[in-house]
Amino acid sequence: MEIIITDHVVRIVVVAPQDRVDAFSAGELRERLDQLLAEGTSMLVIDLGNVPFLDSAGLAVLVSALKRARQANGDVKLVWPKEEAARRILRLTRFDRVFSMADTAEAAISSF
Amino acid sequence: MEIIITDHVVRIVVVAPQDRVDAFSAGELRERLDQLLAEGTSMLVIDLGNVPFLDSAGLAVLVSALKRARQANGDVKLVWPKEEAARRILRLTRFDRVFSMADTAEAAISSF
Amino acid sequence: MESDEPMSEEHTIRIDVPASHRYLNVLGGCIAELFSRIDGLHEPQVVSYNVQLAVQEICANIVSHAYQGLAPGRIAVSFTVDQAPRRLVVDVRDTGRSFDIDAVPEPNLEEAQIHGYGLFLVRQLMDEMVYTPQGNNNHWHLVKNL
Amino acid sequence: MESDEPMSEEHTIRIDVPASHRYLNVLGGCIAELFSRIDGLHEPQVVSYNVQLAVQEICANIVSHAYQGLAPGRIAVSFTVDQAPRRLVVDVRDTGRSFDIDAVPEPNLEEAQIHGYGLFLVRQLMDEMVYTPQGNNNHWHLVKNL
Ligand SMILES: Nc1ncnc2c1ncn2[C@@H]1O[C@H](COP(=O)(O)OP(=O)(O)O)[C@@H](O)[C@H]1O
Ligand SMILES: Nc1ncnc2c1ncn2[C@@H]1O[C@H](COP(=O)(O)OP(=O)(O)O)[C@@H](O)[C@H]1O
Repeated sequence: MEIIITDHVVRIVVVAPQDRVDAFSAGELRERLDQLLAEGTSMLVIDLGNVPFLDSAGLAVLVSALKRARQANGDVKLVWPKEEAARRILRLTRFDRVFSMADTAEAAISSF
Repeated sequence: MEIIITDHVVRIVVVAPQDRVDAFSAGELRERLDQLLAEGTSMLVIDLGNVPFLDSAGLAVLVSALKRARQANGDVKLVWPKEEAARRILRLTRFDRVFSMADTAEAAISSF
Repeated sequence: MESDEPMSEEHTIRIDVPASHRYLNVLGGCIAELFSRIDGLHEPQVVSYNVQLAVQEICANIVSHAYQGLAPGRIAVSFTVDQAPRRLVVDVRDTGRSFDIDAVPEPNLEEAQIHGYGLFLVRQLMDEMVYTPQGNNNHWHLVKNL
Repeated sequence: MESDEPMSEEHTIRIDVPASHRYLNVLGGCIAELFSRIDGLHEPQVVSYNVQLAVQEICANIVSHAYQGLAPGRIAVSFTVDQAPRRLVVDVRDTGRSFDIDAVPEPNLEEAQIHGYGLFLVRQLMDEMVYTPQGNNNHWHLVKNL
């Protein structure tokens, strides 16, 4: 009996901005994500844990990464920011329903 | 043979401001210290560990507490701020030579 | 960019920044420090964040939309801490283009979208938002009850 | 309180605060955020702190000395980020009393004293400090090379 066994390595990339993500800095985050997506990465974790402030330009970057990843049959998962006020904004905009959310990057990785 | 043994308890009070000490807030710190000195406390530790910012009005409060404590045969010892830039200001003004300095409140207490 | 309030107001801070995304964070820094001098707030950190976000959204829109294609302009912001009633009043003025705010649709929260959260957030986070378009002197009046 | 620089300067931030100790921390908040948008500094946290402290000392003196006994006044501060040479320029203006800066003695660092560290700190922490007293419009010009 022939049994074919193949190994698959799925690459999941965690992107963890460490500063404010706003209309000024969001472009840099978008470029990084676009680069990863262009290279074929479609499983992304965006770890917002240490992001102290996130405006709607930051939210826009998250959504556009999600759309591109899903088109490539991948996904973008988010790690909740530690900043409580920022968590509430993700709830207010229902981002916590559109994205799958995790408390840590490890939890996000193992949920793929 | 009569041997007289007496217990002495020396009260050392640690005062640890948790915010910026500046021309606005220094008055509050001064009042607290004055109150302690008026009550007879003359061994004071001012723990600057968590003070993020200290201006010359803050420095003035430290010096006036030192003068009053020494008049009462006591002393004021300082705990270094964690903020490196604030530590440098204490060196620049030679406060680290005028006051005895410690790395922690415990160390300051046991040096009395 | 003259303001309505007299210059002597003791609880008013005025700040005037270039209409550039780079320096809008400075407004957030002001607001954070202002809040640190207001005692007895419930959840001060959250309230401060929400005001910072609202002001950021208004100003980022001014940079991206009101001044779009125009020569470099300025944004003039004033913050007033009122005691009775207890509130923070924020006035934002620009000399860019005005627009019809009533024509802007609400975002559809059922699906994530790339644009359209800015004004929604301001309305949700502040207690009052009044936009007065006026050719060369547009005015946003925001109030947060404390 | 007019400023010398044209209103269009793209790297200039103007802030105007009541001459009250309560709100001077707002200037520190501005400076901290400004520095977070300047890349490639050596020890950015220390440099930012030092500029914050210098500005705090100048403004606290204005509140305590220049406006002492006068009706509530204002302090107008501008920050300009220059690229060539790389530096931060701070201009502070008040409409209070002027004084003779040359008559102020240096602090004696051999013994701790209660007063007299303010101007000493500004001189130590900044690369330039020029005071131009002028009746009703005093001007402090501070420069920090970056
Ligand atoms: N200050 C402004 N000047 C001109 N147009 C504006 C301004 N603010 C908002 N708008 C218009 O309202 C729309 C919705 O704004 P907003 O809710 O912030 O979402 P977004 O900016 O992401 O599109 C903008 O796309 C723009 O057309
Ligand atoms: N803006 C000012 N207006 C008037 N007098 C001032 C001003 N700044 C400083 N001075 C004078 O210079 C002196 C020294 O100032 P400073 O070095 O800051 O120490 P301090 O304020 O602790 O006395 C002050 O006591 C005051 O007499």
